[in-house]
Amino acid sequence: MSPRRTETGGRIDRLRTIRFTFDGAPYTGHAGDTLASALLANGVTLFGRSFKYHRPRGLLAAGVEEPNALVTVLRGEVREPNIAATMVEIYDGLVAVSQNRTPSLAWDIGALNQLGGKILSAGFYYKTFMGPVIGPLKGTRFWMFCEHFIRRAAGLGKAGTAPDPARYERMNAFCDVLVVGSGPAGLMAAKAAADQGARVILADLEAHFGGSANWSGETIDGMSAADWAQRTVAQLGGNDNVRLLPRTTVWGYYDGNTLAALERVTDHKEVAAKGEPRQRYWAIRAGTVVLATGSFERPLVFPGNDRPGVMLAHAAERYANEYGVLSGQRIALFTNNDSAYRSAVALKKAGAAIVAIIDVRSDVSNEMRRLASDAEAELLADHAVVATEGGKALTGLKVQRFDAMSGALSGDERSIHADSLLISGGWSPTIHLASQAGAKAEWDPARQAFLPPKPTHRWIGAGAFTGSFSTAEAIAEGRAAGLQAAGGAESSAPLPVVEAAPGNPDPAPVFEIKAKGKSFVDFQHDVTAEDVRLAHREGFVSVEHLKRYTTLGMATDQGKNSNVPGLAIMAEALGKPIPEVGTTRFRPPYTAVSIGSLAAERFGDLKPERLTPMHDWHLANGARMYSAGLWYRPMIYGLAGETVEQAYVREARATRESAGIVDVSTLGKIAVQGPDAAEFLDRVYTNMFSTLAVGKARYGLMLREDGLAFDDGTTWRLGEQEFLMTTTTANAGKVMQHLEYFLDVIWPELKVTVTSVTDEWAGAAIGGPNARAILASCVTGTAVDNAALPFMGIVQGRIAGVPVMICRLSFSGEMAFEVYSGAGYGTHVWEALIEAGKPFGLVTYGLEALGTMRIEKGHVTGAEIDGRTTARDLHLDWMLSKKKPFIGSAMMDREGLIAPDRLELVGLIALDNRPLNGGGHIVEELDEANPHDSLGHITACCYSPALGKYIALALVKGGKARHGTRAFVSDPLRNRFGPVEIVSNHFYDPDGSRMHG
Amino acid sequence: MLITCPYCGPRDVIEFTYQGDGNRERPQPASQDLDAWNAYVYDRLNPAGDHSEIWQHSGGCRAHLRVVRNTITHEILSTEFARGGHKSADNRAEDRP
Amino acid sequence: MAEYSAFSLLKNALTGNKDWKPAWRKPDPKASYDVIVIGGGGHGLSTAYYLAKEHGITNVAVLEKGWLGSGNVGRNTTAVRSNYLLPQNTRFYEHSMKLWENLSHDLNYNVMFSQRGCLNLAHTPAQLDDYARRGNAMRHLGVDAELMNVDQIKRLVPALDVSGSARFPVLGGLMQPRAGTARHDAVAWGYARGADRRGVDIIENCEVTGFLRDGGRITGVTTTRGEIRAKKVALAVAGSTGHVMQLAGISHMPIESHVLQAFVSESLKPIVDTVLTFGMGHFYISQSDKGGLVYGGDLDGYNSYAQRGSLPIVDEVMSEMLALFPGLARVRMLRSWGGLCDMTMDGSPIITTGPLPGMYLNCGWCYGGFKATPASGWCFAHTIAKDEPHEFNAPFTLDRFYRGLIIDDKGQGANPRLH
Amino acid sequence: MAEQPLPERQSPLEPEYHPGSHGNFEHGVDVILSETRPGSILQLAAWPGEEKRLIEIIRKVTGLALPDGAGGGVSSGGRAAFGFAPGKFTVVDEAEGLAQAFAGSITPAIGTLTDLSHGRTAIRIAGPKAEWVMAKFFAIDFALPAFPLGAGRSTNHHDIFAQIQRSGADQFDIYVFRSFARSFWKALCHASEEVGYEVQ
Repeated sequence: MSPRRTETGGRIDRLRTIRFTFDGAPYTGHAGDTLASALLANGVTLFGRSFKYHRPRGLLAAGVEEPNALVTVLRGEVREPNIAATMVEIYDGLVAVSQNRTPSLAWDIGALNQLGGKILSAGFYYKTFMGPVIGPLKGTRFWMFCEHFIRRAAGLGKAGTAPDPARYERMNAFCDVLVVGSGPAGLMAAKAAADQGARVILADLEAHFGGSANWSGETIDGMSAADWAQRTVAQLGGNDNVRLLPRTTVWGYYDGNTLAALERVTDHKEVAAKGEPRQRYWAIRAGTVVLATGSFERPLVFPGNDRPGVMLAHAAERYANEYGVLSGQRIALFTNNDSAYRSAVALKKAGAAIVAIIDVRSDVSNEMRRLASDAEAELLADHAVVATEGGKALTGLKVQRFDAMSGALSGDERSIHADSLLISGGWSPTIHLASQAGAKAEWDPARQAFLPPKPTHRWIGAGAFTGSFSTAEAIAEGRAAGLQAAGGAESSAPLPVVEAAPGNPDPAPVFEIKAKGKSFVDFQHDVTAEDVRLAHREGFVSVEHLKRYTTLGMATDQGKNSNVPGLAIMAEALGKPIPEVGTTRFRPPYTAVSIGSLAAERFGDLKPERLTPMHDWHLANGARMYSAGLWYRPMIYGLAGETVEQAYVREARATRESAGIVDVSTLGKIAVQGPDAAEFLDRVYTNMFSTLAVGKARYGLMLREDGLAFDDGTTWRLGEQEFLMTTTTANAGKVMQHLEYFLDVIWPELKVTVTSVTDEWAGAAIGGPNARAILASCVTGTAVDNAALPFMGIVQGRIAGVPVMICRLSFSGEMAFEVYSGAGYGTHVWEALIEAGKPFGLVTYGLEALGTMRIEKGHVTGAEIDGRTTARDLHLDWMLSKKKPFIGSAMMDREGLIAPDRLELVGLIALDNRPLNGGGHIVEELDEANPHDSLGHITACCYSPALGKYIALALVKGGKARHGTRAFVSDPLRNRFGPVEIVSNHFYDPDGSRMHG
Repeated sequence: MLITCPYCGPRDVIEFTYQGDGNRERPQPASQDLDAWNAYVYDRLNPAGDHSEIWQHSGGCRAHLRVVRNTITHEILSTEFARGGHKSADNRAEDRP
Repeated sequence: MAEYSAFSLLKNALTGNKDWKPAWRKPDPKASYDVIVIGGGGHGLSTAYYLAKEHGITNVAVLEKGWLGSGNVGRNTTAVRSNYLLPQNTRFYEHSMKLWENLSHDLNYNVMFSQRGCLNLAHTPAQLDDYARRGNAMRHLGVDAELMNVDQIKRLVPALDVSGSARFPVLGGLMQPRAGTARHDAVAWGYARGADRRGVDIIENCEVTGFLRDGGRITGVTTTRGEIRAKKVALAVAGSTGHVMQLAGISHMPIESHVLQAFVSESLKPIVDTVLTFGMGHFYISQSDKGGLVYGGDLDGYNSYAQRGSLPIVDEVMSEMLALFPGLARVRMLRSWGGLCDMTMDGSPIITTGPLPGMYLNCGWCYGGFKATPASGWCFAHTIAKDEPHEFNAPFTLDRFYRGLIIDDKGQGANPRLH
Repeated sequence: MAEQPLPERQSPLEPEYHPGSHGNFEHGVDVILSETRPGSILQLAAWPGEEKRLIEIIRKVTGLALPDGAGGGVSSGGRAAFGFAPGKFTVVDEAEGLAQAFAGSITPAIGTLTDLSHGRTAIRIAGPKAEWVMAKFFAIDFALPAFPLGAGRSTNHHDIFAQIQRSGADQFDIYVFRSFARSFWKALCHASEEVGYEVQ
């Protein structure tokens, strides 16, 4: 048995021994211990180093607000830095290490920073490190030189790079009542609401429900408060309408009463079960929230208050009553309020000697005096602690007479020998969630605390959260809140009876003892009372300026310990009351939340894969896939030893020489149906569709409202009132929303439905001189000759028994057909076409060859319709109907959109016969050293097998006027410079004789 | 934020696409009044307070809604189908799931 | 007021830091000024600073409704870059970059501008071409840009997943080496101190409640601290532009106010030594000198004045973060906040005279306002002093929408949430 | 050339469809996953004011009487129908050819019919933990009072749009776009590992 462990008491399981290591040293604890309680039981006093001065630090708290004892938990190579030891439940094999120290926690070279003393005051870095104005270190160089070292010295734990093998999950939950916090108030609220039949979720960030009942030592309904809590939880657990979420931190209060919570599902386990997530992220939509989040005890600010061995009073009480661990053998307490007396009695009962209670107040009540004598403690009223002694562990303290009104110290210092100093500076309600929900906290001068604001969302407060610090009040408010939240009537039934130590909830307004030495306000960030006063001197007096200038409250505890003392010191310096300094509004998260949990199921699976019906065939037949948005499309079907260029040149050449086939299933397809479908298309497209005959297709162009080009594609008239619109792959969703918007908002009188049928149809485009012959050999039920299937005609037939729709249209510039079949038959039809093409040497081709052939034809795609180009820029003005208005027609002729210096589509031929690059720029005069005066840029490029040249499409100022002139490609990023000829974008078969056949 | 779709009920904001200021008026298609077109395409009412907006329930029934929402508190005062009728209850007091 | 230096730090340390003076005065407003700048954020303060420094106009008041720097200058992810596609933007932001490079000396205030580079990751060949187009455009305007291959990227950011097995593998990236980060609050404080030292009155807790007019001309403002007259009234109120313009009787603007969230992790030892952006989403990240990862993503996507974000965007940003850094799943997000973005219809800003006589307008910063701070103030000061724009801000007019002279770097059209 | 018979439709889930028990099933299987492969999936839309007539036609053709109200639905005997948007309904039949059965009755005066039999993939999740697993994906309330038997919902999981019908007290049919179906299926299996699942 370790020296600090009590013989009995607490909820740890003394029969189960857990083995773990801290900084490589083996330790044991018991089931139910946290890393903090287990190490404390082993006599460990040094837990961490502070951020700036690397001062040795011990445990301050027992819960989530712990600022000092931060550790990194290791699971193999995977690191979890900056975890408070107070929140780590130990398990067999736990490996934890300390942080921010070199070489060890006991001997840390960073502690040399303390020698910097007053130079390293708040905000010192804004005043120096600027370096010389001239010379080699001018500009930002000197700062960056210094910064290099500053960065390495700063930072707490080290993150890992090994991918986390754990899984994270998200859960969506709905309930009538969400109760946050499971102390007496929360338990009563949950019980009352559940009894009304409401759907209740009860969440608590601790492993065990009960809150203060677990350690208060009070009696409720004749049993220990801890037993009462357990019994109540058991009753709740038996209800179908209650979901209990222990180890669950409700960290965010968002609009619409949506709350975010993090459940630590397996962090306390040695191994997770199969499929079990490490953490579960709950998005809870709650009818009403009961906030029963309790309160935090505040530290007092005095010289040496950061020495290991100085601890919050309730934390020591908790370690003793909940974990059976004493914070010391000889304990002194320093307080400005009554609650520390209860702690003293509890610790005495647990076996410690209470050497003194130092109280800043003169008017200590008789009840408290009685408690002090119960604890056999010397009571030093009108006194304050002015120094602590010891190295990395406390050995004693010094007290002096103190006047709480003036703050003046007087008389001689007196030394007290103690190994534990417990402090209590009053209590601050945990109002974070209420503040996140939008309203400003209100200062209560009696409680010396910010109390929750009036609700702006549907929440009800209960217990210490509201400033009602006694358990009896918590129980009454909890039940009332639960009933109200569930819509029940107030109850007159008797409440559970509480037996508790007496105490006045109002502390003396004393936050700081001004004496010689560093007094810490923000422990982790080493912000001292002097730093706060320096901020005041320099004018950083508003609470936000104070925070930002000194970094007060910016540490991992987010000011839970330091906010109010910091504000109080600033208020004193300003000579203003605290509320006039203000309070910062709390924002999510309440406590830090793992990024993995927020990514949840998207961790390792950011986006779904969108696959065409023939996807598996492509993979099985050597396709290299290209990710296009969410889709995967074949890029090339490479043969062994082929480069990408060799593959696409072979595919494109074979298509132009005989035939090729490509999967076009990804094209957006929208069914446009209804009596007004043709009228609608006339409004949407720049050209006419009402004149299109049934059984024919037409190429269409859409503009945005602002008159710029939006999307293009062919639309097929399948019936008088039925069209099949195709869009580019990339814009399918945007076009769909565009159409829906106009139908729903602008023209609701039109009887048209639009439905995404992209996934209904598998599409294969087959083109080339032999394409028709191949089709003729496998299509039944229709002829495919020029008479039956003219250019832009549509026929229905069958291939290999499957009904197909065939439209004769061409993107490649060859005689070509798009063959559509039901997606479930896509591979079947595709394979039949491949089989039919074998005698003709049909090749499959991918996006690269598709792109090559479209560049040769001068067709535009998303690289040219890039949201900044007009129809004129792309030489598509022939498609702008003058007979009707259409979307964009009114705006398309504005001054800037018809200016002569706009970028226009042209073709380029590399005169040096070397490859061009997408994104290369075009200049009139080459200046490799100082490129300038860009005329435009290359949008797409390839080697053209048809021309035997490297060609490109480009957007160039002057456009057509430059046809036949020489310019240069200027691509400094890839060091590619050389002469090009500017030509028409229609490189190949400009008359279209090949596709018209 | 939850928006109560008159068809689908209260849904998370993630299911909706914002389509902006609902006070804009599109000129007649054949109008050549560039000022009116400019106002429609580019100008927005952008109040700090209650705002009438168009949202599409794109991750649900895909209907467009006219939503009156406070841009300071994000409180939603009313939702209705943009094409008229089907007005949902004012959910200021009662938009619980 | 004393110069800041290592020497002054030492000297003051010896006297217990008792002699430091306020970084800027807290004057009461005078009855009138030559120029009133509404908005005590980065842009308003830098405008006042450059009015005084470059144009000798020192009878200037900056009116701030809350505490100085409470807007976006204190709520951003601190990136500074000039890697734009369109020449109008590139020229302007490059001017800003040059001011940044000497800003600490200019202000005698360390704004900690650290040129650690900004790398845009590309995930498809088409995207790499897009970035090449942009990088080449920058190079043709004399701005630094280079393409990086996967090996170079791996060396620069070892924690990044460049394995190729990712859903969107990293194929390369566009690097601007001179880009970087700065300490955001210090920029506000440095400009405030600099302007104050030149005689500018910085008046906090002074909210403008209306405009004074003489005929059609703006002649001053009414505020929560009384009437203040001025020959020229300049607005630099970013996300509150719609609201303040409404006070001047202009209800419609080509602007929507949106929320952009940002996040900070707990402090970590250095792991990301550059500014990095994800090409298949909206994610960007850097690491502060204190060790916090500073990151963000897309707009929430609807009008808001609430500085309050929604949950789906939080999830989205974190998902994208882990797609790049699968090792950071156990790192924890410590703080989040929302900033108001004055999104324009083409994603580019407005710095102009007017639209009312006596008024000058600086707005439309979308989410690019922080890096623009020096040039925005510099150009706005020029525009106010000379009553005409400088060449750098000449394209950023209010009537460019009407005229079709839009500057749409993202090509998204009149849809603010997509810029 | 002799007319060939129609081949069997290919499932988009094929390479990822592994019948048998998976995940944490040692303690029992808490959900059963399957692809139901209906022959017909139709979308029927009525013009405003024509909804009642369309509902009547659905009853005549399929025998399914749709209850009133948004998202109302019914499923029985291999057929199912539910509303998923104002005036819009999904109608499903295990047999092919339902579109032809409707063809004459949906006149232009009433509305439109769109055949999505190939375009949507139907996945069924059943079992005591069905609600639990569904809650991992969709931000809608799956509790029986909030989502009654037969009812339909339109919602999404990030990029994946889904229509969901409750076809049993602890059973849901999910209709997703075919191109996304495999990704969704993989995610569904992954999410079901925790409770133990069986693919049928």
